[in-house]
Amino acid sequence: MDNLLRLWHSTGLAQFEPGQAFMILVGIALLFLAIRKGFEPLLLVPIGFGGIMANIPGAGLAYSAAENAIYGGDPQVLAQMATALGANALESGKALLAALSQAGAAEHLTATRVAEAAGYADGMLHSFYVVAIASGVAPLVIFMGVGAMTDFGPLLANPKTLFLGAAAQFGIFATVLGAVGLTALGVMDFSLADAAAIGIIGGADGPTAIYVSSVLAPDLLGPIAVAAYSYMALVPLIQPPIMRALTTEAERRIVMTQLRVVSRREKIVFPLVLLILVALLLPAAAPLLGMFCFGNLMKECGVVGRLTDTAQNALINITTIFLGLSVGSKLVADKFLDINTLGILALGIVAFAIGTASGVLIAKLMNRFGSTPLNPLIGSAGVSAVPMAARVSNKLGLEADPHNYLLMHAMGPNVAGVVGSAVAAGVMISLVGG
Amino acid sequence: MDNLLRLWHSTGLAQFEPGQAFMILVGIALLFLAIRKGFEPLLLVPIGFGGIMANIPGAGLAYSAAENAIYGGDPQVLAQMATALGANALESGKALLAALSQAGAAEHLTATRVAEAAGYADGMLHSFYVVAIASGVAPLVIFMGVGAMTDFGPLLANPKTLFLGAAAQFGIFATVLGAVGLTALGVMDFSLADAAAIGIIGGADGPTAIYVSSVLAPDLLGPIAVAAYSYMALVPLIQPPIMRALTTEAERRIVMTQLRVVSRREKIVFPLVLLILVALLLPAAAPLLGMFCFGNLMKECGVVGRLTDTAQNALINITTIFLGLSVGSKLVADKFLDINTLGILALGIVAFAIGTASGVLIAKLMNRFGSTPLNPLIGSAGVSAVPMAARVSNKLGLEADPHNYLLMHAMGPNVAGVVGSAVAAGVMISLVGG
Amino acid sequence: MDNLLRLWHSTGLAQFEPGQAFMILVGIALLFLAIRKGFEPLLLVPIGFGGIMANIPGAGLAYSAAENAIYGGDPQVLAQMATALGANALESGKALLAALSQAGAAEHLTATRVAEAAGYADGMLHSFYVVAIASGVAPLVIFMGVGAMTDFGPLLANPKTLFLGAAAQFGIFATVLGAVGLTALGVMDFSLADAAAIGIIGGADGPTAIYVSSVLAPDLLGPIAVAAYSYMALVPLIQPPIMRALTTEAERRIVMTQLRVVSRREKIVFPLVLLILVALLLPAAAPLLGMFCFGNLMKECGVVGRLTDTAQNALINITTIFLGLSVGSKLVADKFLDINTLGILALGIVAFAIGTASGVLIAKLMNRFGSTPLNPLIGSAGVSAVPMAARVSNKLGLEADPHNYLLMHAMGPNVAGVVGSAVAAGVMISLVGG
Amino acid sequence: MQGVELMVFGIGSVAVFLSLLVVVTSLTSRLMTRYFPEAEPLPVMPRAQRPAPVAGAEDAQLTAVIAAAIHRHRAGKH
Amino acid sequence: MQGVELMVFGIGSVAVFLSLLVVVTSLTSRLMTRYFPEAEPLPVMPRAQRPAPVAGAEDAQLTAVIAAAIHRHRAGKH
Amino acid sequence: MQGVELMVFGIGSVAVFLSLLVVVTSLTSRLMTRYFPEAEPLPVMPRAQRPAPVAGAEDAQLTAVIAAAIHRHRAGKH
Ligand code: NA
Ligand code: NA
Ligand code: NA
Repeated sequence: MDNLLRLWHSTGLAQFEPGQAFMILVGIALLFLAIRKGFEPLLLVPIGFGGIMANIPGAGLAYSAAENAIYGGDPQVLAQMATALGANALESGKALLAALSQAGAAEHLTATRVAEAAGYADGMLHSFYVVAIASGVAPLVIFMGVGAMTDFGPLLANPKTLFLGAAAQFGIFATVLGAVGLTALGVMDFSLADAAAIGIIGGADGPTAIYVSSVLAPDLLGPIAVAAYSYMALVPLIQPPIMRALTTEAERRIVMTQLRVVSRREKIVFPLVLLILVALLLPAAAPLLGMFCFGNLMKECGVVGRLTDTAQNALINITTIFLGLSVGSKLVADKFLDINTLGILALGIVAFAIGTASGVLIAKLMNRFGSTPLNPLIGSAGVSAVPMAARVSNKLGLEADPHNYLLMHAMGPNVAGVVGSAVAAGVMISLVGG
Repeated sequence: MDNLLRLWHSTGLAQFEPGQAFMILVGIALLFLAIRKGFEPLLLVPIGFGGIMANIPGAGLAYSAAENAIYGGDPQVLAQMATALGANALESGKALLAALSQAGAAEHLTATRVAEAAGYADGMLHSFYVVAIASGVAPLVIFMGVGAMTDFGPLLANPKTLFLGAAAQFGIFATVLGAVGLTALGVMDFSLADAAAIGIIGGADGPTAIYVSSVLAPDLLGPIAVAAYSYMALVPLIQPPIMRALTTEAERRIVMTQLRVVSRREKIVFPLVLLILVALLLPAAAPLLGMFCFGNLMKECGVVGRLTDTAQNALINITTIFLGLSVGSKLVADKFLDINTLGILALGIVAFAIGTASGVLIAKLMNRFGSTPLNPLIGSAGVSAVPMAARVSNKLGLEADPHNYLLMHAMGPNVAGVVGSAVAAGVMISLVGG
Repeated sequence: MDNLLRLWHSTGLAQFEPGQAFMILVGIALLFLAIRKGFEPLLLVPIGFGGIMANIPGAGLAYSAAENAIYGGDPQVLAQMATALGANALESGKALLAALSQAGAAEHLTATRVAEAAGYADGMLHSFYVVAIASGVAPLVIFMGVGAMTDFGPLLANPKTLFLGAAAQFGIFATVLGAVGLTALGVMDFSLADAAAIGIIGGADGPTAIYVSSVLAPDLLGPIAVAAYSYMALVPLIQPPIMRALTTEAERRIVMTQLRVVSRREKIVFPLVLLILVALLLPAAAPLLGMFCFGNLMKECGVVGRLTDTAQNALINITTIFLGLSVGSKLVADKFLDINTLGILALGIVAFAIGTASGVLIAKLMNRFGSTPLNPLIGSAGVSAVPMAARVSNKLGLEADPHNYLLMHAMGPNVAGVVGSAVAAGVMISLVGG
Repeated sequence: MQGVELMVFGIGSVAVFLSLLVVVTSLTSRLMTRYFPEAEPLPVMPRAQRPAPVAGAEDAQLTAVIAAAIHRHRAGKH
Repeated sequence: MQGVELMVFGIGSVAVFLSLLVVVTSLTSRLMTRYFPEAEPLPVMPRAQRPAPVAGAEDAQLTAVIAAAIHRHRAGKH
Repeated sequence: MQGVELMVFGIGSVAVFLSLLVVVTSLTSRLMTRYFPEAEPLPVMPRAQRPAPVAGAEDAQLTAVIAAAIHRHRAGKH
C-alpha cells in the first residue's frame, strides 16, 4: 500500500498544476503553428517540444539541481539549503527560490553542493540551456552559419540599402522607450536592461534576440525568443498593410535599375571591412558580427569548402536542435506565466510594425532625394527576417506591376537588416550592460 | 644511465599487470566479434578499442586526475591526497582509492586540486566519460536519433502489439529478482540499484541500459553495456530455440491480416500522445521518452528535414563514437575484472531469455483469446533489439511457411519493446533511485 | 555629453594600441596567404580570423573573465582582485596579470569569482580555447579524423620506409638542442619544456604540434601553431633546394620496384599492432596514436562506415573550425608580440630543414646498403606534411626522369612521418613533462 | 523496497502504462480518421530551407558529376 | 541612462555606424574595381581537400547509384 | 635533463620504436599472408545500417534529382 502511494505520488497526475497544463497547451499550439502553418518550424518545433517537456510535473527537466531540491520539498534538505543560502531555515520554498536567484556565486555553489549531496541533479533541459545559451555559444554558432549562407552581392551592388537596414532598427529603440514608459506608468515592471532586450525583438533576428537577452535579461529569454520567432513567421501578415498604407500605387510601381555584377574579391573583402569597422567603433558587437563575418568569409573565400559546408549544415543543425530545446526550457510555467510576458508580446509586435514603417518611410525619403529610383517597398525588408521580408517586398511589387521583380533589390536591405540589428545589439550591450 | 632507467620505467612493459593484458585481449576479442562476426559493430568497435586504450599501463587514460595521482605513487603527493581525503597519511594506494570513491563532493574537489597541482590530469577516456555519460547526455541524444529513425506505422496499425512490448519487459524484472536472490544467497553482492541496472540488460536496448546504469550503478556500467550490446548481437542465436520450444508448427504458420495504412497525421500525433501520457504518469521516464518522441516528431512532421537528417546522421554518429569510447573506459582492468562481472553476464542472458519467452507466451495468449489471428513468433520481437528481433521472427515464420512474411507485423512489437524498456527504465529509476 | 564620452570610450579607436593594430595586420596577412596563396587554408583561415578577433581593442575576446577584469581597470575591482591573488592592492594591472598567471588553482578560482561578480565574463575565443585545446580534445579528434583518412597500404608494402619517418624526426631533437643553446647563450629565454614544444614544429604535423605545446608550453601555442602550419604550407618552397643539394642527378633517377598489393586484413591489423606497441613501450604517446589508430581501424574494418564518414567529415570539420579560432586567440598582441616569437619562427624553419635533410641522407644510406633500389627523394617525405611532401618528392622525381612516378613510394615515408612525430611527441612528453 | 515488490510493482506499472497507451492510441486513431481525415495536404518543407545561396553551385556541381557518371556508364566501364 | 537618451544614442550610433559602412564599402569597391580587377583567377579548392583515400570508393558508389537510378528511370517507373 | 641528453634519448627512442615497428609489421604481414590469406570475404557494411525508414524517400528524391539533371543535361544546357 505504501508502495502504491509512493508510485502515485511520483506520477505527474498527482503533482499537476494548472500553469503547467496551460503551458503544455501553449507548447502544443506552437507545434501546431510550426507544423501546420509553417511558422519558422526549424526553431518552433524544438522550442514547442522543449516547452512541453519543461512543464512535465515532477520531472524538473528545466530546473537546476538546487531548484529541484527546493521543489522536492524534503524538510531536512530545505533546512540545509536555507543555511547554505544564508536564509531563515523556516522559510517557504518560494522564498528559498527567490533567495537562490539572488544568491552570490559562492552561496549558489554551496547550495548546489547540498542539493547534489541529497541526490538531486540538473534537469536535462537546464543542462542544455547552460551549455548552449548561458555560455553564449549557440546563438554565435548559428550566426556563423547564417553568415556562411548569406550573399552580400545585392548589398555590395547598392550599398545605400544599408541606410534602410539602419532605418528599420528604429523599431528597436522606440520599443525600448515604450517599455520604459510602461514601467514609468506602473503598467509593467521592466528594468532598462529588460527594455533593451525586449526592443531587440524588433530586429527580427532570432539569434541576435537570444544573444542579447541571454546577456541583459536571461529571465525574459523565453517570451523574447518565442515572440521573435513568431513575429518573424508572421512577417507576411504584419508587413503588407503597413507597406500599403505608407506608399502610393505609383511608388509601388517604381522600377529599379538592374544591379551591377559584384566581383568575388569585393565579396571576400567585405566581411573583413565590416569586421575592422566593428573593431574600431563597436567592440561590444564583436562576438556577433565577428562570427557572422567569419562564416561569410569562409563561404566567399572558396578555399575552405569543407568548413563552409559543415557550418551551413551539420553544425548549424546540431546547434539549432539544442538552442530550440534550451529556449523551450524557459517556457516553464512558473517563469513564463507572468504579466510581463503579455507586455513583451505586445511590445514585440509594436517594434516590428515601427521597424517596418521606418524602413518604408526612409526608402521614400531616399527615393525623393536620391539620384536613382528606389521602390519604397524594399524599405520594409530592412527589418531582416531573411528571406521572408524580401519576398514580401517582391510580392507587393508584383501586385502593383506584374513585371516588377524586386526580390534581388530587397535582398540588399534584408541582409543590411541583419547587420543593422547586430550593430544595434552591440550598442545596447555597450550602453546598458557595461 | 639514470635517464635510461627513467625511460624504462615509463614504458608499459615495466608497468604491465596481468589484468591489463587480459583486458586488452578482451578488447581485441570484442573487435574480432564486431568486425568478423558483425556483432553490433557501430558500438562494439568503439567499445573494444576504448577498452584496449583504457588498459594501456602507465597511460591512465581511463582515470581521473585524482586516481592518476594515487596510481602515480609519489609519497609526497600520496600524503597530501590522504590529508585532502581525511584519510591516514600512511594508507596504501588501494585504501586511498577506496577513500576517494567514497569521498563527499567537497573532499573529492580538494583531492582533485591536489592532484592537478602535482601535474596530474584527467585521462582522455575519463574526460569523454564525464562529458558523454556521467552528464547523461549521450544516451539521450542517441535515443533522439533512434526516434528520428523509427517508424511507428506498424504499431499504430495494430496497437495491441504494445502488449507484447510490455510482456517482454518481464525479463527485466525477473532478473532484478534474480540479482537480489543471488545477493541474498551470498553468491554475488549487488545492491537493489545494481540489480535494477542489471535487469535493464533484458530490455535489449543499448542507450536505455547505459542511461539507467549511469544513474543507478555507474560502477557496473562497463559490463552492463558490453552485455547489452553483445546479447543484442546474439539475438539470432539466443531467440530461435526458445521460440521453437514454446510454439507449435501450426502456430508458427498462422498468417496475419494485412496492416492498414496509417495516415501521416496519426504518426505526427502519436509521439505527442506518448509524451503526454509520460507527463501524466511517469515523469521519471521523461528524459528518455521525451528525447525519443522529439526525434520521432521531427521525422514525422516533415517540416524540419534538415534537423531530422542531422539527428539521424552527423549527431548520432558523433555521439556514438564518444559513447563507445566512454563505455570502453569502464573496461579498465581493476574495475571490470570482478566476480560481479560474471554475475552480470550470466544474469543478462537470463533476462534476455525470459523476455523472449514472456513475449511469445503472451502472444500465444492473445492469439487464443483475441478476435484476429496473431502469430506467436512476433512476440519475441517485443524485447526490442530493433530490427534484429523482428528479422528473427520473420525468418522463423518463413521456415514454417515460405509465404508467411512476418516482418512488418513484428515491427510493431519491436518498436513497442523500445517504448516498453524506456517505460521500465522510468519505473526503475522512480522506484529505486528516488 | 557624458553619454557621448561613454560611447567614445567604449569604441575601439579610443583604446587601440599599436600592438593590436600590428597583430590585426598579421591576421590579414595570414588570410591573404591562405586565400590567395593556398597556404593550408583549412587551418589558416580560422587562425587568421581568430587572430583578428582576438585583437579587437576593448572586446577582450581572447581573455578570461579575470584578465578582462584587470584590463577593465576599475580601481575597486582591481583592489579586490589583488586581495584575491594575495598581491599588494596598489599594484599595477601588469603586475596583477603576472600574479594571475602564477596563481595557484585556488587563488585563480577566487579571482575569477571576483571578476564574475563584477560583471566580467570569459571572452568568446577564450571559451573556445578552454573547451577545444586546454582540454586536449580538439587535436585528438582531428588526429582521429586524419587516421580515418590515412591509407597505410604503401607503408605496409614497404615497411622499411618507417626508417625514413624516424630519420626526419631528427629535426625535432636538433631544434630542441638549438633552443636550449640559444637560451644558454642568453639570446632567447626558453625552458626545456618550451624547447621541446618548439622542436615539434619540425614534425610538420599541426595537431601533434598543438597537442604537445598545449601540454608543455601553452604560452607559446600561438607562434608554434602558426609556424607549424605556415611551414607545412611552404614545403614546396623549403624542401626542393635541400633535396637537390643532397642528391645527385643519377640518384634522383632511381626507379623503385612496384609496391605489392596489401590485403585488407593487414590493413585492419596494422593499427592494432601499432597500438599494442605503443601500449608496451610508449604510454605517453597513447592519446595521440590511440586516436589515430582508432580512426584508421574504423576506416579499414569496413563495418562502421557511418562513423568513418562522420570522423572524416562533420566531426573533423567542426573541430577544425573551433581549433583554428582557439589558436587564433593565442595571437593576442600582448602574448604573441615577444622576442621569443621570432626565435620560434626561426627555430621552426631550421627544424624543417634538418628534418628534410636527415630524411634524404638516411634514404641515401639505405639505398647504398639495402638490397632493393630506393630513390633518396622519398626521404624528404618523412617529415609528414601529408600529402604535400610526397607530392614534392614526386615532382622532383619527374623532373629528373619524366617516367619516374614516386608518389606512391613517397606515401610510405609520408605516413610514417605522422607516426614518427607522434612517437617523438610521446617521447618528449614522457622525458620533459613527467 | 525489496526484490519481489520491485518486480510486482515494476511489471505492473509497465503493463498499466502500455495498456493505457493502447487505449489512448486506438481512441486517437479512431477520432483522427473520423474527424480529421487527411484532406488538406501538409506543408512540405520548401527547398528554400536548404541554404539558398549555394543551391545553384550545388546543382551545377551535381549535374557535372552526373554527366560524367553517365558518360562513364555509357562508355561501358561498369 | 534613461529611455529617451538610450533611444537617441542608440539609433544615432546605428545610423553613424552603417553610414560609415556605406562610405567605406563604396570606397573599397571603387578601389578594388580600379586597382585589382579580377584578372588572376583565385585558387579554387582542389578536390584533393576531400579525403583522398575514400574518393575512389565514393565515386564508384555514386556511379553505381546513378546507374541504378537511370535504369529505373528508363524502365519508366517514374 | 639537459639538451644533449634529451636529443640523444629522444632520437634514440624514436629510432628504437620505429625499428621495432618495422620488425613487428614485417612479421605480421608475413604471418598473415601465410596463415590467413584473404579467402573468406569480410562482412561488408550492409546498406541497412543507414536509417532504413528514410531510405525510400531519399532514393525517390535522388532519382527525381537525377532525372531532372539528365533532362537538363540532354537539353544541352551544359
Ligand atoms: Na534586423
Ligand atoms: Na526493450
Ligand atoms: Na612528422
